[in-house]
Amino acid sequence: MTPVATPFFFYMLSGFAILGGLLVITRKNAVHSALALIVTLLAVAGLYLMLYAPFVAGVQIIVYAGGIMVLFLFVIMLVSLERTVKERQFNRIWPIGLLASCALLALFLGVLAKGKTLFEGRPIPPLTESNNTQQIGLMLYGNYMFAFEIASLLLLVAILGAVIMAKKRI
Amino acid sequence: MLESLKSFLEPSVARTPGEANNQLWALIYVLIIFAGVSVAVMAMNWLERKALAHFQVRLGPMRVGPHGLLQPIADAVKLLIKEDIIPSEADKFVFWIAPLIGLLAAFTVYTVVPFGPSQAVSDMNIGILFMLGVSSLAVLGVVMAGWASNSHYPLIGALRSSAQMVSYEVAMGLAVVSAILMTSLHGMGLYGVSKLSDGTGTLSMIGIVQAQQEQHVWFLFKFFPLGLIAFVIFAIAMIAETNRAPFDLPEAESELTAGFHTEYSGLRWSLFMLAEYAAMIAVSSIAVTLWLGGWLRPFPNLLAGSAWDFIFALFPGLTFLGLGAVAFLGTARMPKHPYFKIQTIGLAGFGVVLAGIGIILLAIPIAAKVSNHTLLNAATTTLLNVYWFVAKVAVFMYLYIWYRATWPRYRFDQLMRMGWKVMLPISLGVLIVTAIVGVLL
Amino acid sequence: MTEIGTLHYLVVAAALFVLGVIGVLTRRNVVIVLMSIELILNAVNLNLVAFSRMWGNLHGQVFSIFIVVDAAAEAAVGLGILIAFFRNKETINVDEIDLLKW
Amino acid sequence: MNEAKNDLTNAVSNLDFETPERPYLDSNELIINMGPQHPATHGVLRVILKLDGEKVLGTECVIGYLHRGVEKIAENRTYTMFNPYVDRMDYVAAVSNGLGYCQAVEKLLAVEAPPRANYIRVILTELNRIASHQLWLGTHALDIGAMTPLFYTFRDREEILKIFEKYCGARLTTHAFRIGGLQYETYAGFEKDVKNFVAFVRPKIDEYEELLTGNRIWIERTKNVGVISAKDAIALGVTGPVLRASGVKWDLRKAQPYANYSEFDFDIPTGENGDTYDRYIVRMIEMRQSLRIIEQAVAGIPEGPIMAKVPKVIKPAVGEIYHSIEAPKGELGYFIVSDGSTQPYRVRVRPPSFVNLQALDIMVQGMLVADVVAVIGTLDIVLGEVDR
Repeated sequence: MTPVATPFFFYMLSGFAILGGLLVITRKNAVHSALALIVTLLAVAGLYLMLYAPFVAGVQIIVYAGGIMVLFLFVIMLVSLERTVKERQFNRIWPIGLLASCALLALFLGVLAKGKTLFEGRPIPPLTESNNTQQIGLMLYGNYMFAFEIASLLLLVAILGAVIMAKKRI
Repeated sequence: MLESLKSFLEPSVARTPGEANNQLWALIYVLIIFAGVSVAVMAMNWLERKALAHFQVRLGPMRVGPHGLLQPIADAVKLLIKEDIIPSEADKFVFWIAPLIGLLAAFTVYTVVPFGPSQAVSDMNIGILFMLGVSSLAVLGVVMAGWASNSHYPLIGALRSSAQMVSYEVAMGLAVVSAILMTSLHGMGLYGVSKLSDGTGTLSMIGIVQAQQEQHVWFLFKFFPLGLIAFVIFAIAMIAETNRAPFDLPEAESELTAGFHTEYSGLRWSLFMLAEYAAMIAVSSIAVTLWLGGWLRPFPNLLAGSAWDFIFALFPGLTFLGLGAVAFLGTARMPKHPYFKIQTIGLAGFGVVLAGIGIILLAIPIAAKVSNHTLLNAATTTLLNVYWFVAKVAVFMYLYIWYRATWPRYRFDQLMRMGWKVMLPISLGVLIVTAIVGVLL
Repeated sequence: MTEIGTLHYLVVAAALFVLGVIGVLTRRNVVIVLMSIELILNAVNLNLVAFSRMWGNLHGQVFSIFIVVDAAAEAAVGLGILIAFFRNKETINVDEIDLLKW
Repeated sequence: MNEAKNDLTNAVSNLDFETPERPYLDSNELIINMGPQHPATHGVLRVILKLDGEKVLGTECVIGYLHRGVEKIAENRTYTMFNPYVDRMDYVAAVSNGLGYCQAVEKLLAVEAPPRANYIRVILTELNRIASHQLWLGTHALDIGAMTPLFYTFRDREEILKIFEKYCGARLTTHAFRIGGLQYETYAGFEKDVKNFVAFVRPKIDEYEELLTGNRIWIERTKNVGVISAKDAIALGVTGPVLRASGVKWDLRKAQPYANYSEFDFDIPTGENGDTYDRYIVRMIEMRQSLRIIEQAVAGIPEGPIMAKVPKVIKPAVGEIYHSIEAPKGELGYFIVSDGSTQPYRVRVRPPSFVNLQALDIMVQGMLVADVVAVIGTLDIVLGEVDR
């Protein structure tokens, strides 16, 4: 199926993503930041769908928005933040940080502007959506078998670490 | 117009509007589903109050309309015109947006619910993943509501529900995976030849039902009792997911007054309720799709043949005629006092409407059988698909009420222990055994 | 409007990345810093998927799934550390977490 | 407003909470006000809970929201005039309250109610015990989340209330007894009604048990919840089913028989663990035992007068008396001091609910919020009696 109104949806979704990102780093209240981050994550999931990557979009929603963000919210509620809202929000070196980040942005844009020609006129190869999941499954259990196992091990270690860190008494 | 109607009804060429890239039909489908779910929620509201009342030796709503039939409307009006209270200490924005998140999550799920091979808004390649993902967003609404109320009881309710929903999602997801695994196992070895695919399964909701059709077995009965165990695990987890009794801890009335929506009132509260019931229907339709053969009629193997097909095609009409008969029975048993005159007339009118629908639904398959007209055949198929799907979901809805009437409430630690120490190992075991059995057979 | 190509996605990803870096470098609240890291990871994912689309194969998408796994692990451990720290120091500001002991 | 706030903080800071050896996450401890407007506190009990997450660190009961000064009122009323007031204490078991008061005054006057009156008193009191236990069962099950038993028990309690209504005209605050006996002779068909009721309610009790006793969730919610040892229970003065569930065989109907309980054959059920489940079982058996008593009593009602010879103006001699009976909730005692006038000098009521409520704190230590609700339910308190 061919997407409709691609530019419109692209600009809408990326607008949401960037707006959400801005709100994440500017809100005083961490819950508002989390809400903004959820908007960003969902918008990025939409962008994945536009890039014919439905499985990644699904993973993004189920793991990020449904899992990680709930974890974040849980922790925000656990550590009472009423005090931090009234405190100074930015650290003392914020001008330097901002400057460095602007430099990074300039670097990115410069590279992209210079390499613009690489992307122009390139025919976008057809990538079928219909068997995307099957293909990814075959790849995960084929080429990337080892990486997949390592990733599961990483998750196991992370679970153990988180439990040990967060539990009062073991 | 007729041609396009035909093209969407005809099973051989029919595709979902999403696949056919037809935005207009997609919109129409969305509107139909939205209206249908809203009506279903209202009906469920009435049915729950009535059925619960009869479980509990009382009558339930009797005043608004005959046998309280108009009670949901009265409730809706009452909730709409109630004062909208936002606590002064609440976080206004989050308080405002929390019910909407829950509602959006509950309703977005319906885009992939397959009422038939072409009766879905879209047949996504990642259908079931999408459903689980979006329905897991509902927990965000709950957490936000609890936090934004800035009050202790809602906060505890929110913490409880986030822990509960996330925990049961794990067992639920593993049970779903074992059903998905079954789509790829044809009893011919892992790489057995099949029409459906090259040994890989599918995540598409329509694909899952079609796999059951091709394998001639509902996954409930596949690799007996593996499918059954996975189904039972899902059936338990879905009650916990939707915060219903006996897992209704987040809104446990006797402990937390009303849990996360303690501070909500009026329209916002009704949005939570709408979302809860919509989510109940949504998870039930996942269960129906994965294990109970979705839109497929019962006993396709045992009672096969066109004669049986015809008999089963009469079911929708007979159901409505039966409902009409119940309404007429009620009319006949109405008190003869003039006070009840309007109610009696109303109930009779309702019965007439039901019977009329029943006759129309009965006429369509009979006419199709007689004339064998393409459009009529297509209409019959569509009707049957939707009917069987809705009928199966309705059974789950009744079970929800039954559970609520029967069981006490679990305690939080017991709930978590059951989720992690009972449900999770069993669902993992079922998944592994399913994989082994599937490869060996 | 022009056709949307890979470059557009790269610009969006760059913007998200820089926003995340700003958050990490300037905010004091650890939770928000962790969220900013999620922003950075998302920007990377977007890049990967965009290039996967451009080259017509799925390696990028598979990689992005691994990154999502990474992000989950990072969030779990990071928040675990945060809770342990909050329990002992009663603060969640990064510039006060500079003792290397507790 | 400010004062109320100070009250709360004082109450909280006075609590002697057990602090863990290392103070973890102090700011995470929640102070929650359960009640007085809370669906599960059976009236207007206010419990201040100190929570760590959901774990209860300590409780503080704030009572008095329903205080009407019943004991003070007694000092300004004659003995007869005060009789209806006692019904308003434990309004769920009004007949028991009346029995206790009437017998205390009778003891003070040194009169004895005639046997016929005693038989009818026993029947009505035991009926009321069943009604009280039914109401307890329904609300307790509702607290634990089972809605349905509430309606079943209320349906069957209705039959008892009908008998009361037919007998004395009132359903709840019956004022059934008079000092020295009964005011009313039984109505025609009283025995038949009671016999019918016994036959009617036996299978219904089985029905409640069918819903709850073997129910897995019910067992998980009640077993080992709110445990109180026999030693603690005796030390706190806990009585009634709560004490008996801890394994102490103490029932005033057997221990110091009043009315004519010594003539009847019945058992005293006891539990072993002193947990919520045992208390539930004990009360269920008590209902059946009450039915046994009623059956025996209704078969043996003697003919005769219903009132003893009591002077028109009750003027007991100077002295004091303590008389206690086994109310559905425990030992209900009346301490009456007479100065020889028509009005008591002092009346002090020993309400079972008030004393039993003290056990709440040790019963819920270290339990979860949900258990607090279950324990409040299982203590079977009536706030009218706690606050008087």
